Amino acid sequence: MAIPQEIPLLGWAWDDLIFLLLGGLMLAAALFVVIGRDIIRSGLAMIVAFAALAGIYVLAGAVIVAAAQVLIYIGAISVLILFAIMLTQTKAGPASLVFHRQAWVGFVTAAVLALLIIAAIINTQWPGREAERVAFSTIEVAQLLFGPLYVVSLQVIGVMLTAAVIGGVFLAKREDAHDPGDRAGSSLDRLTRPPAAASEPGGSRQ
Amino acid sequence: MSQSLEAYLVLSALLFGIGTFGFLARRNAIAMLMSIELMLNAVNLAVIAFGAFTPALAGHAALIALLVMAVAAAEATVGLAIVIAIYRNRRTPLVDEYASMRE
Amino acid sequence: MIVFDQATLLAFTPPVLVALLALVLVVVDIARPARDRALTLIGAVGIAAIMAITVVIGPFGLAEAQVGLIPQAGGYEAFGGVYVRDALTAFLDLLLLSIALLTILFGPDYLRPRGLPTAEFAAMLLFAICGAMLLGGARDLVLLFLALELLVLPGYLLAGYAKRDGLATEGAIKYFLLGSFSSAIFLFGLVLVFGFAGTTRIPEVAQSLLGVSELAALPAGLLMGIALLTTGAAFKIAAVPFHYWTPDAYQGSPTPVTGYLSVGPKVAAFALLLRLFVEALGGFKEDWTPFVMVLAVLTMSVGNLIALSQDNIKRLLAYSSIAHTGYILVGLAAFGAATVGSPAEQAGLEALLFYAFAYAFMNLGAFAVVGALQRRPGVTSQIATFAGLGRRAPLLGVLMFLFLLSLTGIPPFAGFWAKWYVIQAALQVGGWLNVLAVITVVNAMVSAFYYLRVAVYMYMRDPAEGAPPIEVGTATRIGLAISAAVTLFIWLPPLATTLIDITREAAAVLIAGS
Amino acid sequence: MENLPLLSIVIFLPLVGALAIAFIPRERLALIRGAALVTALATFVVSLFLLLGFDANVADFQMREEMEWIPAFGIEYKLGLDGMSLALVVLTTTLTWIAILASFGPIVDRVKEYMISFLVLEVGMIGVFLALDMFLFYIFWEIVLVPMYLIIGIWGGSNRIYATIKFVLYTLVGSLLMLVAILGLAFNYQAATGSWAGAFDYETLRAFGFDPTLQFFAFIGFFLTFAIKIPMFPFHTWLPDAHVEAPTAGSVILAGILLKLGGYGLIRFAVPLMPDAAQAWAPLIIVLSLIGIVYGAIVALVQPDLKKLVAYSSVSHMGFVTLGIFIFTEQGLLGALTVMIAHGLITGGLFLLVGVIYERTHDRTIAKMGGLAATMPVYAAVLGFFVMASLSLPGLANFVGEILVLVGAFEYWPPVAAVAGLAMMLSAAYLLWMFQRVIFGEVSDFLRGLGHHLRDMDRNEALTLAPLVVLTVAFGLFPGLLLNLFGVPVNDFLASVGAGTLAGRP
Amino acid sequence: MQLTVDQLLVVAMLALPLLGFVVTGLIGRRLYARAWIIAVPIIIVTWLIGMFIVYQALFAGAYGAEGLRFTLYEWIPAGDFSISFNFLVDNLTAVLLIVVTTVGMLVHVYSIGYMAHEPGRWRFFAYLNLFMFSMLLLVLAGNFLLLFAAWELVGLSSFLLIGYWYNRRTAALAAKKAFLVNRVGDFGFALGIFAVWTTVGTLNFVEMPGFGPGAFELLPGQLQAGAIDPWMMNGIALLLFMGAMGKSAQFPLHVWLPDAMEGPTPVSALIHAATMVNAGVYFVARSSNLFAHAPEAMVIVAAIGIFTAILAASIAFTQRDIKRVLAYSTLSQLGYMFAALGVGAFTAAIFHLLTHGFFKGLLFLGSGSVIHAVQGEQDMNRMGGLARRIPITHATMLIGSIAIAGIPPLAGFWSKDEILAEAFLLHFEWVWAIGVVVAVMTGFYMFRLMGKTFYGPSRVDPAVEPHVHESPWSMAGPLVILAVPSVLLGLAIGFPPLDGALHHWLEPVFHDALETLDIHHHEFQLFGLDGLLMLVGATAGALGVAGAVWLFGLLRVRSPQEQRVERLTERARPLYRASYNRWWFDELNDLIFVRIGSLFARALWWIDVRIVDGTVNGIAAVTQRTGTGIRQIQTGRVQNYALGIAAGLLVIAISYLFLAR
Repeated sequence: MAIPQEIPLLGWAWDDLIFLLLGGLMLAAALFVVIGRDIIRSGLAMIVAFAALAGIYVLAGAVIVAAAQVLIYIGAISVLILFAIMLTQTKAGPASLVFHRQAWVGFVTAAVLALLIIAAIINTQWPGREAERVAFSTIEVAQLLFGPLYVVSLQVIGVMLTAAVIGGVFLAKREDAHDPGDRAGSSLDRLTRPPAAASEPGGSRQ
Repeated sequence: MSQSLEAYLVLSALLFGIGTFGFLARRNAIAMLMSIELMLNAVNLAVIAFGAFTPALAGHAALIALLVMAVAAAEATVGLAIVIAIYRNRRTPLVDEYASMRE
Repeated sequence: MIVFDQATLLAFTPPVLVALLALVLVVVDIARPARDRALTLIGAVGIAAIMAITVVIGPFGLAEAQVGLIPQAGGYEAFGGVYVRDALTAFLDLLLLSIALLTILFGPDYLRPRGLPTAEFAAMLLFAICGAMLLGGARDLVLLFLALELLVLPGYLLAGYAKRDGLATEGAIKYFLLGSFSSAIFLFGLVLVFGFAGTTRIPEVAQSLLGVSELAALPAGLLMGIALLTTGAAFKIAAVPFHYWTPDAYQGSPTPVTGYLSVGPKVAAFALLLRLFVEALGGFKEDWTPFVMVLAVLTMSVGNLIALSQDNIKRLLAYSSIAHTGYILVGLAAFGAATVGSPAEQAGLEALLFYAFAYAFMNLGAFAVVGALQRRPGVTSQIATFAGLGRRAPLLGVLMFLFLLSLTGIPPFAGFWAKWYVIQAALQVGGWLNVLAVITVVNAMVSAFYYLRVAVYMYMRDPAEGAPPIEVGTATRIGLAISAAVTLFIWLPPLATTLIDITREAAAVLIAGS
Repeated sequence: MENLPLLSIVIFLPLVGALAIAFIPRERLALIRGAALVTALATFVVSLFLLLGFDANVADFQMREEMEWIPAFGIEYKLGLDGMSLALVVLTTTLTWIAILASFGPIVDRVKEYMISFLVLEVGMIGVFLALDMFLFYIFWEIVLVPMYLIIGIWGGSNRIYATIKFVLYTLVGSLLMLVAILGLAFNYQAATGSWAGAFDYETLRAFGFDPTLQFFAFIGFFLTFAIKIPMFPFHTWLPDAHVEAPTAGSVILAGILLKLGGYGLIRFAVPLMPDAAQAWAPLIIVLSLIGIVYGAIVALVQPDLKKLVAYSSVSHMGFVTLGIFIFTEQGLLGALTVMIAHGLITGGLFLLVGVIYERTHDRTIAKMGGLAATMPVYAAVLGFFVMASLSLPGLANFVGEILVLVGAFEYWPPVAAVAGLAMMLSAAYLLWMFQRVIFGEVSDFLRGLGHHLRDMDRNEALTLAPLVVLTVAFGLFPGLLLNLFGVPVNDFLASVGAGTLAGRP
Repeated sequence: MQLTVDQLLVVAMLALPLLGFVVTGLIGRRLYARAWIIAVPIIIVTWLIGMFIVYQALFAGAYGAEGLRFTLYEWIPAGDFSISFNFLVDNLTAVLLIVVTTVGMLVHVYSIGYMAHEPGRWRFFAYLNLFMFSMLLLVLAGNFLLLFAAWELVGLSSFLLIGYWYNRRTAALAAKKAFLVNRVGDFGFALGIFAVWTTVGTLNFVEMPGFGPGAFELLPGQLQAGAIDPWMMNGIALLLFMGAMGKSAQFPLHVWLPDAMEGPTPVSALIHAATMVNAGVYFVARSSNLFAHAPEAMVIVAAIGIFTAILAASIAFTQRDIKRVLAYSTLSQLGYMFAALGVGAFTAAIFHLLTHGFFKGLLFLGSGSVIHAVQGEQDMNRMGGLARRIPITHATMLIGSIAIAGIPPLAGFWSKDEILAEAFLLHFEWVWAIGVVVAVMTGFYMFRLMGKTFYGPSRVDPAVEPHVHESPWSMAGPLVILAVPSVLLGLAIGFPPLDGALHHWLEPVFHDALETLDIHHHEFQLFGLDGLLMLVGATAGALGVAGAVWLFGLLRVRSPQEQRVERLTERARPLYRASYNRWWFDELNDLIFVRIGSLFARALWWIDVRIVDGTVNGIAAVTQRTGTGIRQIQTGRVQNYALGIAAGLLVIAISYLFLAR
C-alpha cells in the first residue's frame, strides 16, 4: 500500500511527523531522565532518549552515526551507567531529595540558556547550507576516516581509551586495607587479584 | 520542518538545556553523569544537523559525531570509576554530601 | 591517502614518544612489578631524552640563537596542517615535558609511603602530557578537542589517585563532573563555530571568518559559539568565576598531582587559548578582549583575596594559582587590546608564554616542598606544618622561601621577571591596560601577605614538639634542584636571552598565523 | 687596580662571604661571626679604595661598568659612582661591619642565617647606590627587602611578625608602583625612539625629557616608594613598629641606610627623570615634609619607649631631607645629603646605645630608667654626645646638614624655614627629656634591681661606637669632606630641574 | 696657611681650653684629687695670652681700627653658602676678652678649693674648659654662623655645668630648661642669620682678607639701594635679638637663669653672671651697625631690656635663696645693658657689661664662699651674723654690693650712671625713669641680701654653726682680686665720664652705628644736665641702700628690724606674693609648655596610632575581611559550583549577544 506523500489533514510530510514524534519522544525521555525519582528508571529512560536520537540521525541521513549511536551509547555507555547505578544504589535515598534546594534556580538558568541558544540559532544565517538535507555518503566517510585528520584523531582516541581504562581500573578496583606491602603486586596483579572480601578501606578523613 | 536546519538545532538546544538542567538540579553523581551524556548527545545532534544541511561538512560531521561518542565513552569510564571509588569511601552517591573541602 | 612525509614524522615524534613512554612504563610494571625506583628512572630519563629530541627537532627559527638543529622556518606541518610543530609548539612541548619530568621526580616521595603505585601515576601523567602537547600544536578543531580530552581525562583520575583518601576522591569527582560539564559546553561552542565556518582546520576557520569579523553586527549563532567557548576555556584555565573546582581538587589530590594540576593543564589550557582565540578567532579579538580583561581582574583579585585567609597550604597555593592565572590573562588582554599589527600585540603573547614558563617552575617547586613535608603519611597540609621548617630542614626552608619570594614577584627570581614582562606588555598597550597593570601590582602586593605568612611559619615560629626529621628522596632533590635553578637563575643572560628569544619566536608565529 | 671591576667587587663581596658562611657548620659560632666580620671589613676596605680612586671634580660617573644583560629590552648591567653614591656606599660598608660587630653579643640563635641575611642586605644596599640601570636598581631595591624581613621577623621583639609584615607590605606597595612607573618610562622611551636600546639606562632617560603627563603619573609611583622608605608623613607608621621590634643591628641598618635609600632615590631618580612633575608636586611635598618634621618631633616628645622615640625622631629628621630636596636650591640639596649621612651615623649610634642598655635590662621603657650617669658613666657620656649630635649641636655633622637645609628653605620662602626651624626646639625638647630621664637623677629602682648586670660599656660596644663618634665630629668640623663630594651630583640635580628656578616659590 | 704670631696666639687661645677639655675628659677620672692639674694651668696660660692680645689691641694698637682679621679654613663650603672659621679681634673683642679670660681664670682657681670635696670634679674642670673654649670662640668669631656655633656650645657647657649634680632632679630639670629656653631664642637667631645670608649673601661680620665685604658693610648699602625695605631690616634685627634674649635671659625668655643656679656656684659666677649671659649684649653691640638701621627694633630692645630690669628687680626683692637674689639681680643688670643698647648707648652697655662682669662675679663667688661656709645652705633665712665669721668674704661682698648699688666711686656707679644719663639724653625719658626706679630697687635688694646674710643674729643651723669657717685662699684669693676691679675699674677706664679709656677704645667700633643714629659725642658737663643726672643716679642707689639698711641692718651700725619687715610684708601682701612667686612665670610656662604641650603631643600620638596608622591597618583589615567574605562562595557543593559556572556562562552569553558591537 502506498503511503501518501503527505499526512492527510495536516498536510505534513511523513518525515516531519516522524521528526516530531522522535523529537518529542527524545525530549520527554530526556526530561524523565533528569526529573525521574528512581534513578534506575532514569537510566532506562536515557536509553529511550538515545534510541529516539538514533532515529533522528536516520532521518537526517546519517545512518552510520545512528548505528554507532545504538552500538556505543545504548550498547556500551548506558549499560555501563546502569551497572554503576546498581553498584552504588543504597537503601533508596529519600525521594524528596532527588533535587537539591536550588534546583529551581538551575531550571531557570538552564531554560534561559536554552532560549538564548535557540534565539541565537534562529537569528543566524548559517552559511553554506543547502535547502535540502544531504545524505551522508558512507564512502565519503570512509575516505575521510583514512584521511590525515581522522587517522590522528583515531590514534588520540585510542590513547585516550587506553588511559581511561588503565586509570579507571586502578581507581575502581577495590584494594586491601592500608598495607604498604600491597604494592608488591604489579599492575597486572592488581587487575586480576580478587577483591578482598572483608575490610573496606575507609577514606582517611582529615 | 525536518527539512530545516533550525529545527534540528532547536531540538539540539532543547536537549542541551534539559541536560544542563539535570546537571544543575540532580544530587546523584550518576544522574549528573547521565545529564552530561544528554548534553553530549545534543552536541552530536547539532553536528549531524550541520552535516545534513551542508554538503561540505557531511563527512566530517559524521566522523565528529563518532569521535564524540568515543570521548563520551571514555569520559563515562573515568567518571564511573571515580564514582565507584568515592562511593567506597563515602557510601553515598549524592554529591552534595561531599563537602569536606570548602571555602 | 596519507603520506607520512618527513615533516609529519618529525612533527609527531615528541607526542608519540611520550605516549609510547607511558605504555612502556605500564608494560615494564607488568613485567617487573613494583620497581618504583626503576620506573621513576625510566620515566625521568625517557622524558629527558624526549626533551633532547624535541630540542633537536626544533624548530626555533631564531636568527641569532639557533637552538633547534633542524631549522625549518614556519614549522613542520603534519598531515597537511592538522598538527603543526612550530616555535610555539616546540616551546610548549619543552615546558610541558619539564613539568612532566619534575612531577615524575616529585611523585615517589609522596606516593610510596602511601602505598600508591608509580606506574599508573607516571602513565596517566604522560598520557595527559601527550594530550597537552597535541593541544599545543593542534591546527584542527577536532584534534584540539580530542587533545583537550586526552589532557583532562587522566587528570581526573590522577586527582583521585589516592583512592582510599576521601578528600582525594571528593576532589576528583568535583573536578570530573564540573570538567565534563565544561567540556560539553566547550564542545557545543566548538560545533557552532564549526557549523558557521564550515571547516575544522584552524587557518581555514580564521580565513572563513575573516569577512564575518568585519561585519557591523556579528551573527548571533557565532557569538553564542564564542560565548560557549569562552566559558569552556575559562573553566580550563580556572578563571574566576569558573574556578570553583580548583581549590577542592587541589586540596584533595595527592600533593605531586596537585603540583601537576596547578601547572600542566593550565599551561595546556593557555595553549588552547592561543590556538583557538588567537589563531582561529583572532579576528574577533575586539569582541573577546573585554571579557579577558574582566576575567583577569576578577581572577587575580578574588584568588588573592581568598588566599589571604587560607590555613591549608595546598588550598592557599590553589588560590594563588588562580591569581597567577589572572596575571597571565593580562598578557592575553594586552594582545587583545593592542591595535592589530602593533608590536604590543606580540609583547602580550610573549609575556603570557614567559609567565607560564616561570610560573610552572616556581609553583612546582613550592608544591614539591609541600610534598616533601608530607612524606610521612598523616602529615596534614595545614600551614602549621611549616612551623619551624627553617630549623628542621634549613635547605628545604630556603628553597620554599625562594619559591615563595618568586611567587610574590620579588626580584631577581623568576616570578618577578614574569610579572615584569606582563606589566611591560600591558603598559605598551596603554589605555585600560594601564589600569590593569596597576591592578596587577596591587594584587601582587596583596599576595605578598599570604606568601609571607608561610615564611613567617617557616622562620618565625618554632617547630611543633617532637616533629620528626624530614627526609627528602633523591628524585625530589633532583627535581627541587632543577626548579630552584630555573627560579633563581632565570635572569642569567644565556638563559634569559634564549628564553626571551624563544618566546618571541613563538609569539611571532602566532601573530603571523592570526 | 685600574682594571678591576671595583664596583662589582664591592657589591658582591658580601655575597661571596654569605655563600662561604652557608657552608660553615652552624655550631661553629665563632667562625661564622668571624667570617661575617671579616667579609664586612673587607668590603669596607674595598669601599675605601673607591674613595681613593675617586675624583670629585670629574663631572660624570666614575669607575663605570657596563655589560649587556637582556639586550632584547635594552636592560644592562651598568654601574657607576658619583660623589653621592660614594658617600652612601662608604656609609653602608661602615655601618654594616659595625652592625655585625654589634650583633656578636645579642644574637646567639641562628647566627648563621643572621649573618647571611646581613651580608645579603649589604649587597642590596650597595647595589642600589651604584646601579645606573633602572632595572638593575629596582632589583637591588627589592633585594634589600628580603633580608630585612627576616632580620626583623626572626630576631626581633615580641610583636615582630606584625612589624615585619607591615614593613614588607608597606614597602612593596610603593616599590611595585615604582616598577610600573619604570616600565612606563622605558616603554615611552622605546615608543619614541623605536628601540629598546637604552630604555632602562638612567643617563639616557635622564636626558630624554618625558611628556609632562606621563611624568606626573610616573612620579607618583617613584615618589610613593621613596616617601614610604624615607619615611615621610603620612607614610611613616611602619617605622616605629619596625624599629621597636628589630634587633639592635637591624635598627641601625634600617635607620642608617634603608631610610637613605629613599632619599637617594628621590635625588637620583625621581626628580631628574621627572623634573616637571617634581616641580608640580614640590609644594605638596614641602608641606608634607614640614608636617613630618614638626609632627614627628612632637610625637617623639611623648614616647615611652627609647626606640620609638628615636624612630619618631627619624621621621622628623628625614623631613629635612625631603624638604632639602624639593626646595631645589643648592644649599637645600647639600643639606639634605649631609643630613642623610649625619643621620646615618648619629641615629645608628643612638640605636646602638639603646641596644647596649637593652642588652643589660631587656627593657627600653624610659620611665624605668634613671641615673645611668652614676652606674654607666662612659655610656652616659656617649649617649650625651649622640643626643647633642642629634639635636644638631654645632661642630657635629647634623648641624651642618640641618643648617644648610634651613638656609635653602629660607631662600625658598622664609615661613618654610620658620616651621622647619621649630624642630630645633622640639628636637632639643624630646632628646633632652629622654636624656634627663635616663641619665640624670637617682638610679631607678628597676636598674638598682639589676645589680652588677648593669656594667658599663664593654670593649666591643665601644668599638662599634667609636667610629661613629669620630665621623660625626669629623663631618661636623670639616663638612667639606662631604660637601665637596656632592658638588657634581648637586649640579646635575639642579640642572635637571632647571637650576636656579625655584618651583612654586610664593 | 701662614699665621702671624698674633693669629697663632688667637688660635692657641681657643685650642688650649679645648685640649684641656679633651684631655681632662679622657683621663680626668684617673687624676683623682688633682683633676684640676691640667685644666687650671691651661686656663692661666690662656689668660696670659688673652692679656697679651688685649695689650696688643687696646694699648699697643697693633691691629689698627679694624682689628685683627684672619681665616683659619673654610668650614662649610656649600656653594654660595661658604662659611669659614674666621676671627675678628677688634677692640670690642679685646674688651670682652678682659672680662672673659680674667673672670674665667679666677673662677678656675676658685674652683680648686670650692670643688675639693667633689668626687666627680674632673668632669667639672673638663666642662669648665669646654666653656672657656666656647666663650672665647664666641667673642672671637668673625661671622654669624661661627658665632652661632659658639653660642650653642656655650649653651651646651652651661647645660652640662648646671646639670653637674645630675642626681639632683632639680639640677637636671634646670639644665634642660636652660637649654630649651635658649633654643627658643636660637630659633629666631638662626632665622635671622638666614635672613642676613639671603639678603647679602655673606655671613662675615666685616670684610675678611680674601673675602668680599661683610654683612655689616653690605646691609646698609642694600637698605639704601632699596634692595630690602626697612621693615625687613627690623625683622632681621628682631630675629637676631631673639637669640640675644635667650642667651641673656631677657623677658620672656628669662625663666631659665634663676633655675640655672642649681649648678655649682663658680659656674653661676662665670657663666651666669660674668660671661655667657653677656653674650647677647656682646652680640647686639657687635651688630650695632645692623641695629642702627632698624630703629623700631632698637626701641623694642630698649623696652624689653628695661622691662626685664624692673621685673627681675621686683622679684629679687623677696627671694630667700642667696643665689637666686643674685640671679635676678643679674637679670636686672642685663636689662640695663639692653636698655642701653636700645637707646643707642653701645659703649655704656659694654661698660656696664665689663664692670658687672667683675662685681657680679665677685658677688657670686662670695656667695659661694658663704654657702661653702655654712655647708651648702643657700637659704638666707638660715644665715645671718656671718660678717665676723668669714671676714674676707664679707668685706669683698660688701664692696661688690656697693659697686652694684651704684654708689660712687665704685665701678658700678660709672657704668650704670652712664646708661641712665644716655637714655635721658637720647630722649628715652621713660627708660631713664624706670631705670632710676630700678636703681633704687637694686640698692635695696642687695643690701637686703647683705643684711640677711651677714648681719644681725645668726640663724644658722646649730649643727653647722661650729663649723662655719673662712674659705681657703684658693677661694678667698680670687675674691680679693676681683674686689680690685670692682672698686677701680670704673675710674680706670670710664673716667672721665664719656671720655674714658673705654670710650676711646670703642669709638671706632661703634662709630658707624652712631653716625647712622645721628648720635654725636659731647663733653661731659659736671655742672649741667650731665651732673644732675649723675646726682639723681647716685641718690637713687643710695636711697635703696638706705632703705635696706633701715630694715635689715648693716655691720654693727644697725641691727635688723624684723617686725618692721614683717609689717611691711603684711601690708603689701599681694605684691609680696607676686614677687616671691616670680610673677608665676614658671607656673605659666608649666601650664603652656608642659601640660598643654604634652596634651597636644599625646593627642597627635593618638592620631598617629589611631588615624594615620589606623588607616593603614584598616585597609589591611578590610582586604582580609573581603577575602573572608568572598570565601563563602566556595561552598564545597558541586551543584553550587555548577550553578555558578552556568550563571557565568549566561552572563557571558548575554554580554556577547547584546553588548558586542
